[in-house]
Amino acid sequence: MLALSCQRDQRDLFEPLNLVVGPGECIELLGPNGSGKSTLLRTLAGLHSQYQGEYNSVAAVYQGHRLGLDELLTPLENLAWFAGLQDQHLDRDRALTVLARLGLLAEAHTACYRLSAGQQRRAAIARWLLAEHSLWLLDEPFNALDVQSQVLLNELLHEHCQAGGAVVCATHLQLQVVGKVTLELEPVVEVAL
Amino acid sequence: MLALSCQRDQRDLFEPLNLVVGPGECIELLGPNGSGKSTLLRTLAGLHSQYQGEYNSVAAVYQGHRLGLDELLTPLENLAWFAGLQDQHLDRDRALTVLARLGLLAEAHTACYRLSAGQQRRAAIARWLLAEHSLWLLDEPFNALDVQSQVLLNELLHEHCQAGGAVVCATHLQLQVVGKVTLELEPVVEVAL
Amino acid sequence: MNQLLQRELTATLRTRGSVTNPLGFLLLSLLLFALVDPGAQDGHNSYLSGIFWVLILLTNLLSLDTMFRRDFDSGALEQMLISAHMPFVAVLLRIFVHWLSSGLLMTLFVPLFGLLLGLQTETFLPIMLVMVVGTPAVSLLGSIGAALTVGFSRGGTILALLILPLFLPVLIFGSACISAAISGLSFAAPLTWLGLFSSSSLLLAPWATWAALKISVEMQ
Amino acid sequence: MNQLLQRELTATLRTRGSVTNPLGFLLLSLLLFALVDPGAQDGHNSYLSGIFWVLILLTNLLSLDTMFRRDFDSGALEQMLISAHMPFVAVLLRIFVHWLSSGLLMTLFVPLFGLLLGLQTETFLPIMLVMVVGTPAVSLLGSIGAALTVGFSRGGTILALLILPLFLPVLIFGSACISAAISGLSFAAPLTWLGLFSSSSLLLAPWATWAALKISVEMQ
Amino acid sequence: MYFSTIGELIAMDGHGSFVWLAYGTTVLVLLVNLMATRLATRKQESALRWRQEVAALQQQQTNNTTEQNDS
Amino acid sequence: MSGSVTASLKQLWHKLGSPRWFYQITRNWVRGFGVMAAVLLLVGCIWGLAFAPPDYQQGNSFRIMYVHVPAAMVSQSLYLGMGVAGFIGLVWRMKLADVAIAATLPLGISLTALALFSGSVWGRPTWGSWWEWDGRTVSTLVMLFLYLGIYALREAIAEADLRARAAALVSLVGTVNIPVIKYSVEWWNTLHQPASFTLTEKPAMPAEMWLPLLVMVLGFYCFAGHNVLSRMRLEILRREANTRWVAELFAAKSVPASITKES
Ligand code: HEM
Ligand SMILES: Nc1ncnc2c1ncn2[C@@H]1O[C@H](COP(=O)(O)OP(=O)(O)OP(=O)(O)O)[C@@H](O)[C@H]1O
Ligand SMILES: Nc1ncnc2c1ncn2[C@@H]1O[C@H](COP(=O)(O)OP(=O)(O)OP(=O)(O)O)[C@@H](O)[C@H]1O
Ligand SMILES: [Mg+2]
Ligand SMILES: [Mg+2]
Repeated sequence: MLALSCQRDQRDLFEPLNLVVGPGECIELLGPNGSGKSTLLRTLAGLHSQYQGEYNSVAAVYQGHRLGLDELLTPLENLAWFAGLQDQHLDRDRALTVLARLGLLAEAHTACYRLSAGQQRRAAIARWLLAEHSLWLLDEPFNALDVQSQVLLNELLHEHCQAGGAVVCATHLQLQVVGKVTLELEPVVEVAL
Repeated sequence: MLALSCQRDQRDLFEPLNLVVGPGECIELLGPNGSGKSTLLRTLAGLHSQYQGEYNSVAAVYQGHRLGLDELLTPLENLAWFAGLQDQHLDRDRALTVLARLGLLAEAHTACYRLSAGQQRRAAIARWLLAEHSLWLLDEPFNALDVQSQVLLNELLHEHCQAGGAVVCATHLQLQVVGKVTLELEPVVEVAL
Repeated sequence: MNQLLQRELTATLRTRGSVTNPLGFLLLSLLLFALVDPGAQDGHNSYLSGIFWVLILLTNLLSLDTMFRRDFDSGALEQMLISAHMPFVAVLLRIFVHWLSSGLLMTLFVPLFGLLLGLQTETFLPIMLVMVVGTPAVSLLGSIGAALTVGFSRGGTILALLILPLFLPVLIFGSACISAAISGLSFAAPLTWLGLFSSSSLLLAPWATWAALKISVEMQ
Repeated sequence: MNQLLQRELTATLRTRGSVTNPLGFLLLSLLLFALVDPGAQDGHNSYLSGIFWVLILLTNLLSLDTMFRRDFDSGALEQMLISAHMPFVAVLLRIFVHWLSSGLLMTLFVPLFGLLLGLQTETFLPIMLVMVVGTPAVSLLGSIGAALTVGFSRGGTILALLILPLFLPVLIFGSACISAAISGLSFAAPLTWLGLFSSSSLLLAPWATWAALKISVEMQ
Repeated sequence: MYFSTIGELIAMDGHGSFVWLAYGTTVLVLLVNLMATRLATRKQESALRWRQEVAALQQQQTNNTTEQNDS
Repeated sequence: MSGSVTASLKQLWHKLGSPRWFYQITRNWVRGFGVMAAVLLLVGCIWGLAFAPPDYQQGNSFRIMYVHVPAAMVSQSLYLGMGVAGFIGLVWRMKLADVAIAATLPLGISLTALALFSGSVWGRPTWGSWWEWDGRTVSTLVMLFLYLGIYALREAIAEADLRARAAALVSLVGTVNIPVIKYSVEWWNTLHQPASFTLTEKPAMPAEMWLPLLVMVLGFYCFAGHNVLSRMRLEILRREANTRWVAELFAAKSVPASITKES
């Protein structure tokens, strides 16, 4: 990623970044509201094309503010769909193991719109774990999670990095991940002409 | 509120509660995901009618997971609408003061869909401050707020209680409000027959 | 109340499609109908004017779907239900603005469509009168259906269709009026009925809509 | 691919309205048209059968709006754009399922509607043939419009109208076929054109839809 | 010329109003397009030129001040 | 050999993508088209209005043809051109393609409207009504909507890149409508005249009638070339206002004397 800076309405959001995300790295993306964290993540995921500079896009897990679950389907069905999108077959047993670890076993067959906010978030987390991408782009993944799940999520991030994966995570909490790198977005100071 | 317990699909969510919320009280509603916090708040706001027991409903501010802002309108226009709903006139100067305190002055005239997640949340907070209801029912109001705004929100809650208001706030963080009362929802243990 | 009206108007104008879509749809579907009728060139225009009123109703019906959708999705509907000081007024304003941007707008465009359809110029005014009297009923009754269906995006039903039958009186009296106007007869009687129907729905529909909205919001 | 198809089917079936609504709409609007044409009993049937094909197109068009809406709102569309292994297939499946629940379904109900309209029984099969060949083009081309408009809920435009013009060929060849079928003539030529049109849109439309989805997702 | 008098040319056997209306509109449409483009181009060009002049002026002023500072 | 050809083609392609190169190369084209349009239109109008013989059926109202047909033909060609630009824009992401679309829209809209208007004015004396529902009239109307739709679309999207992509896509997809307009007369066999010029057959009209038409058609094409190119150049100046080459092009020759004196 070279001197990347994202734009909204032809306006630079933050000072150009130089960033290399290597295996095992966990980058904590901080910055006040509106500093462009979400926009940066969307750009890295290939969902935003107004930017300057360069970056290498790789297949990645992206989790935005919106969860990406079809609310009419159950968590299990949603997972099957995501697997299908990537032309993979969902290993049902593995999916159930993952859901169990996230405490969603009882809800595996409940349509997502009937789940509470935190339960839906956890269903989305299951997707990352099953996707087998090494890069995770996460936008405030701790929202709506209860204390126990927050601990679990920190563990999961840690494990993912241990296993050679990489994480870029926008958050307002402090990640409890050993070896994390903190990156603060600096808003562009507009110079009046 | 007498022996109140909410239901979803004819299933009790938590052990019956007895609760009196007096002026100046700030109640922190804890409980794991899916324990029924949101459902309880919706019930108190009059948006959910599957419950057992009794409660006195009063006019209150309710802030659910969804913000209730029309995304096509600017924060200021949204505030004017809420005032109009309650047949009040929006005092523009006061509204701007409130927005300024929340750090949204620059965005007061930007349509809400162009605001970041945290900025939208803050626009919603402005609504509580202008509504002049003494009871606030808040569902995870800290989501998406940056660190600075979290501090500000704690202050605002404290001030509201000082001024004789009452707050019931579901959250997974710890409220930093002096004199708060913590209430843990206890899930009903289902007895297999 | 002024603020409420202003919000409705602003939001409607900002979704530009909400104003142009109905008109465009009406025009284009008229085009389609005009195209598929290749032979009969003499009866052509009377055929089209018969279709006209139905298409107006259908177009109106289609624009109903968006009436509460955005507010439902954003949670603004919850806020409205909780805090509206005068539910009746709040709902009525929404319906009124819908009518402005559908029924009234189409009425204003009658002369243009009339020219396209080759109707006689003298019939424009009667048709516009009928539309001004009849279309409020469509917006009013339709709002009930819109309110009931807005929560049904998941597990939806055919509730929108339940509303269509309610339009039958509007349809019948309206087309009676219009065909009388075209043949130059008096249409006072059906117009009175139409007016009665519209005004009674004005009194009743907002309440029903309010109740329907409550059901929808609880459903999620 | 199997999993994708299954998901589309499950979701479609769970929004029950998506299957019943088009049928109900078609039926009711046919009724409306039949009602407003009280006089001419002889020309009646040819009038209705002319309207039939237009209404089928309109109904199809209306159901298009929901094609990507829920996925857009939930963020599932973003996920699809990021991770789809075979974009063409992913989009095509969605279109296919839309066709199943609109075009094909209506085709199956042709005998019923035909009886209601009083068409001769011998024409049912030709009409069904025409619909099977023609309606895929509607779903295919329509998906482009649906994809472009899904991001426009705010600041909307008249994009749905942009798509209607594209249906002109379908409309023309289709109604040519149907009217030939009703008068007992051969309709091989327009049917071939219709087939050509459908199959070329089969090759091209999914790509355009994919591009349109990308634009829509970036727009927010 | 096909017509013998100007009067006939204008009347065109009674179809004059239609013909002249069509031609008039055509001329109008073409002219409007022409002029709209012309005017907008002029405006843009003078705006660009003005920008350059302002820039040059600013440049000169800073030069002046630095000269003054130097001396 | 072929390698060098493709190489130079590639170079040309690359150049084509450069607004600067385009701006410079088209300077003279604009003038050329302008002069030709002026001459052809003037000659054609006078010839068509005053010298061509009247139609044996329609009388003098047929003279409307000399504006109606060119307007209709050019408006279709412009649409086709937008479709091609859309294709180029989508596939090669060429910025100039969007410039072309933006520049074509206003003229395309006005000429389509002109074709419709002159058609209705012609219809009044010949068909006896201002408007008839026939294949060609309706498909022309639909083309007007397509044009307007793309225009509205461009107005509605704020972000330049997305606006370009959306407009390109719709332009491309919309070209489906062109054959419909073209062949509508044959498919429907209705009131409207079938094509008078085809590549394969000799026109049915006498030469005194179709020669002025040819002149007018060419004149309209030249006008379109002039107008679209000037609008493209204008659009380039707008978009590239902050670049160095534009700055140099409009460099202040000298700071106005009055101001220099004051400072
Ligand atoms: C609103 C009404 C009308 C519209 C929208 C319309 C549209 C068109 C269009 C699009 C063309 C272009 C054909 C091409 O590019 O090959 C055309 C050509 C032509 N139109 Fe019309 N027209 C209308 C009315 C009329 C009327 C009333 C007449 C005369 C009776 C007429 C006579 C012609 C003729 C002679 C041509 C040349 C055909 C050719 O050379 O291709 N049009 N018209
Ligand atoms: N759709 C949009 N159109 C225009 N501007 C936008 C849009 N979305 C966001 N912005 C602006 O871009 C800036 C960055 O927004 P972004 O969502 O990336 O912030 P963020 O760092 O994720 O903030 P938060 O912590 O609140 O989620 C904000 O100033 C916002 O106003
Ligand atoms: N629409 C619904 N229909 C049926 N059951 C529901 C519905 N919404 C929620 N539930 C169930 O009700 C229970 C309580 O949900 P609620 O949203 O109140 O939990 P919560 O305490 O707010 O959780 P969170 O911390 O995740 O927001 C959950 O078990 C959930 O599965
Ligand atoms: Mg964000
Ligand atoms: Mg909750």
